[in-house]
Amino acid sequence: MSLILPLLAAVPLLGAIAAVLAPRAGKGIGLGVAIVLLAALAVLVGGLNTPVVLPLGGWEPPLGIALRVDGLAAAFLGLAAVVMTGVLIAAPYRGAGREAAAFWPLALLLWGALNAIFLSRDLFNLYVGLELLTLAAVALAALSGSAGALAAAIRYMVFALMGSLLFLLGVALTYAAHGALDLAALPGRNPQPTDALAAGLMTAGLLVKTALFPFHAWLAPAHSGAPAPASAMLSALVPKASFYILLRLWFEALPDLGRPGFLWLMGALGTAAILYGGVMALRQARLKLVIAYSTVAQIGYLFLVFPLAGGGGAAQPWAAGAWTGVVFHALAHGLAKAAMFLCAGLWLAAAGNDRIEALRGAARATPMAVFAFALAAISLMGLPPSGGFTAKYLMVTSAFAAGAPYWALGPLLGGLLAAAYLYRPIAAAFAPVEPELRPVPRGQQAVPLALALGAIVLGLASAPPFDLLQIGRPEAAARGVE
Amino acid sequence: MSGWFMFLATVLLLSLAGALWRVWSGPSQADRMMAAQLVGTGGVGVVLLLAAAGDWAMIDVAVVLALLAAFAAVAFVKAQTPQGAGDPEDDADG
Amino acid sequence: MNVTVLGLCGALLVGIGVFAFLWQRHLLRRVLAFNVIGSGIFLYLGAAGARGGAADPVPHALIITGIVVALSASALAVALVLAHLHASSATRLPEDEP
Amino acid sequence: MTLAFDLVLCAMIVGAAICAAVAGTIFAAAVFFIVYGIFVSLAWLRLDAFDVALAEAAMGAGLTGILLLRALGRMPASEDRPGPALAPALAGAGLALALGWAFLALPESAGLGPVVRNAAPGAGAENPVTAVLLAFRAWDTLLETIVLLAALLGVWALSRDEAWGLPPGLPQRVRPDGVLAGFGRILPPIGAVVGVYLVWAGTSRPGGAFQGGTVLAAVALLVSMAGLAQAPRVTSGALRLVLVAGPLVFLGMAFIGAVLSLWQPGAAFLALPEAHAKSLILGIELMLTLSIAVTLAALVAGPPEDRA
Repeated sequence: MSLILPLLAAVPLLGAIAAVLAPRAGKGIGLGVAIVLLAALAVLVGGLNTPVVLPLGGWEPPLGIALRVDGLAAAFLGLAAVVMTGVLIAAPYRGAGREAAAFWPLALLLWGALNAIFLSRDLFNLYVGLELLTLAAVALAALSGSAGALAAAIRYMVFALMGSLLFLLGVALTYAAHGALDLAALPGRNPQPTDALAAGLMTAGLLVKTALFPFHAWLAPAHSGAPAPASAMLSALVPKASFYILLRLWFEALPDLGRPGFLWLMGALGTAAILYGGVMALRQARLKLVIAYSTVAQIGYLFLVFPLAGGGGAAQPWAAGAWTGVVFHALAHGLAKAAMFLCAGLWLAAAGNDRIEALRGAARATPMAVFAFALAAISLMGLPPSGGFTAKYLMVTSAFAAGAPYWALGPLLGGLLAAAYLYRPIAAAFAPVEPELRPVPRGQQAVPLALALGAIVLGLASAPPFDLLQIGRPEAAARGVE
Repeated sequence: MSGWFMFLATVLLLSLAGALWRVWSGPSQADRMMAAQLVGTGGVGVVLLLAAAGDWAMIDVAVVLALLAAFAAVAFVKAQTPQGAGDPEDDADG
Repeated sequence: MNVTVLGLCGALLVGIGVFAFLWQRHLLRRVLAFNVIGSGIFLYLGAAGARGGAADPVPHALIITGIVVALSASALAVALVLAHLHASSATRLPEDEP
Repeated sequence: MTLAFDLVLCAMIVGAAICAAVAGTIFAAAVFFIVYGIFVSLAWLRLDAFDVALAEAAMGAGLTGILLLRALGRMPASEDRPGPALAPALAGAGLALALGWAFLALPESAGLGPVVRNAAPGAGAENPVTAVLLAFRAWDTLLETIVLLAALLGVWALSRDEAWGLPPGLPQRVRPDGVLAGFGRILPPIGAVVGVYLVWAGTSRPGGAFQGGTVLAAVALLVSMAGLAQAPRVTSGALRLVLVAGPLVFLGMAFIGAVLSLWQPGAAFLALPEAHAKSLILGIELMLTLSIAVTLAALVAGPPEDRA
């Protein structure tokens, strides 16, 4: 294990350095990194019974920084590895031109930043990881160089910088009050009057970075303006990183600060995001914007974890279910959304534009991609037997068990909205007309299909990931925040 | 002795308010930049007085401030030429 | 007492920077405001770490890291602003154009 | 007396910040920002944070100022009307008040100072800040050098396709016998000596790879602005090797520790063997300095451009 954690943290960074030195070999380097990381993760998950902690350089916190893997971290590391592998296989960049020379190292740096965040237990280190993630993501969003993409990337950066500063301010206040940055040291801290302000600042910063409604304005233009492989990473993985930090913060570091009003507000904003994102997705004419607004909605589900797994002092049997359900949702959404953006990329290349009408007859020209899109849609709608269904089932049952059925409203209406906005591209694809699309090689259609199948398998075989998530599950996820 | 140095440092710092006024009122860009250079030079003086009052290790900061003020002046001069890539002497001739 | 003055000064700088960041529309001025907020946070953290008499070196190291990160972000932001200017002849975001 | 100095200093800092926020032209705002950086580095001296003062003087006031001035030279003098002021003013004032209250409400110092000072000699650096940066929190520092690299890759990605493969920035035109060229010959040697000195001194005195690297980056920029040397192309293998050399050596050393830890107790990822810690830290710092200097210079120079 002492070698696995450093491998997970450092191999993507080494790969990025190699890709800077040899831009032409970018794809080969990326796939090499993917093989090493998938193997390392397989060994890790196979042997993971209790959380593993590695103090870096042998310096224990509070002096040093510790990496730690538990079930939650392993699940997100696995999501990043699967999605990134798919994206790197699908990405079409060749040669040593501007885009290829930028894409491969930036994609690997993005992966390295994600892994660093999923492994880190130190608040300031998480800040540095978030900044690395942001810079790589903004650069990828601007990759096409078109005026629209540049404006979207700047807007993204303006929001992301504000989010980083708020987070950093909260981290500074936490260190000033407790002399500690390690997440594990915070539950046992000596409570201070400044704790609520520090937690509020960190949370506000992370909400902006996660694009929770009403901080979502940057997301759709940035995700839809990026090249498809970049959109897949930006939509499936990047907002998950800041949400992951929120989970760690509220369920492990500071569960005692959760007040009913705060938990309720998070749930209300989440529900609003589900409805707003769904309605906006319904009104878009371009497929990539539909998928991007769908992300705004799907992010909303994640925040139902606060009212469902929080609140009330006594032990709540449903809290653990809600927490697990939300993590399942994050995983299923990541896989399904990456598949959808990769499909959109194929169709954009085949049709020359990404208007929904351009998809008419796509089921004949690109049957595998349409099948992948439909499978991903099943998971986003929350239909059985997908990972999205398992997630929504857990959330909705916890909402009823908790005696707060109104929290089930978002997932139920959100599923209907998803069905409505995803029906349009699928109906167009199955329209009985001669397709105007150029044919796409089957090999390229296989990658989104594999990712979408992953989202389905997550529901069919939910027991192993379920068991994995229970390893080192934070106590507050079972007992409730506060 | 150190109290005396601190007093001088305070007076020197206060006198830089005049330079701030020049940065504010301009009117030309060169006026503003020259006033910033004055603050840089005054800052070096303040660092030296602080170092005399406290720890001489501070003088490294004075060296860096003096050096980067000169670099900033070059960047300013270059920025006066079209696209910031020319030489103002050439542009003045032509 | 001296340290408290500098800490409160840091708090004030954060406020001034946030004001400018939200108020200004020109993108370079927002980059500048971002840097003012950053240095305000650092001053706040540094002053908090100096309250015990002997300065705490951990905030100093964090701040140096933070300054480097802020400079990296500023450089990318400035390059984006210039590229945006070439592409759209605008120095603001589309929604902020008068 | 010291209190009077601090009060005056804070007044100057806040005044410069307000002017930078509200000045009528962007150019004035940028100059106020440079002035502000100079005052802030004085504040760091008052907090006995010499390393931070150096970093602020070199990066905050220096390189960020140069970055803004260069960008302004590329922009049309556009009118600059801000948005409505009420909500931003309330947000800023509210945050400042909350933070001010929090500062006064903080408990007595809760820092790690004594712990760091006890452990620093064993980590191979007498300067405790260097010990934190390169031993205790080396993972932060490693990621931070990668952040610099990510920013540069992002900047380069913004070049136009026609200009890809050219040297960073615009080609510089300078009169060979002019003042600028002469300036460019005098200043770099001085700057180079100062930069190297800051790295060399960094293990025991204030200074280090980041401060020294920034000064060297400014030297490289001056050499380029004065037209004395042409920067290498962004596709150049040698340039790219220099860019990644620091992080690569750092990561390589870290990995050797991880591999050794399989059979050697005490070895670990990112751990330096105690017997050689001091020389290894100096070696890593020198490589980092080189990479930081070149990366920062390229960052400020901007994406490769043909003459537009």
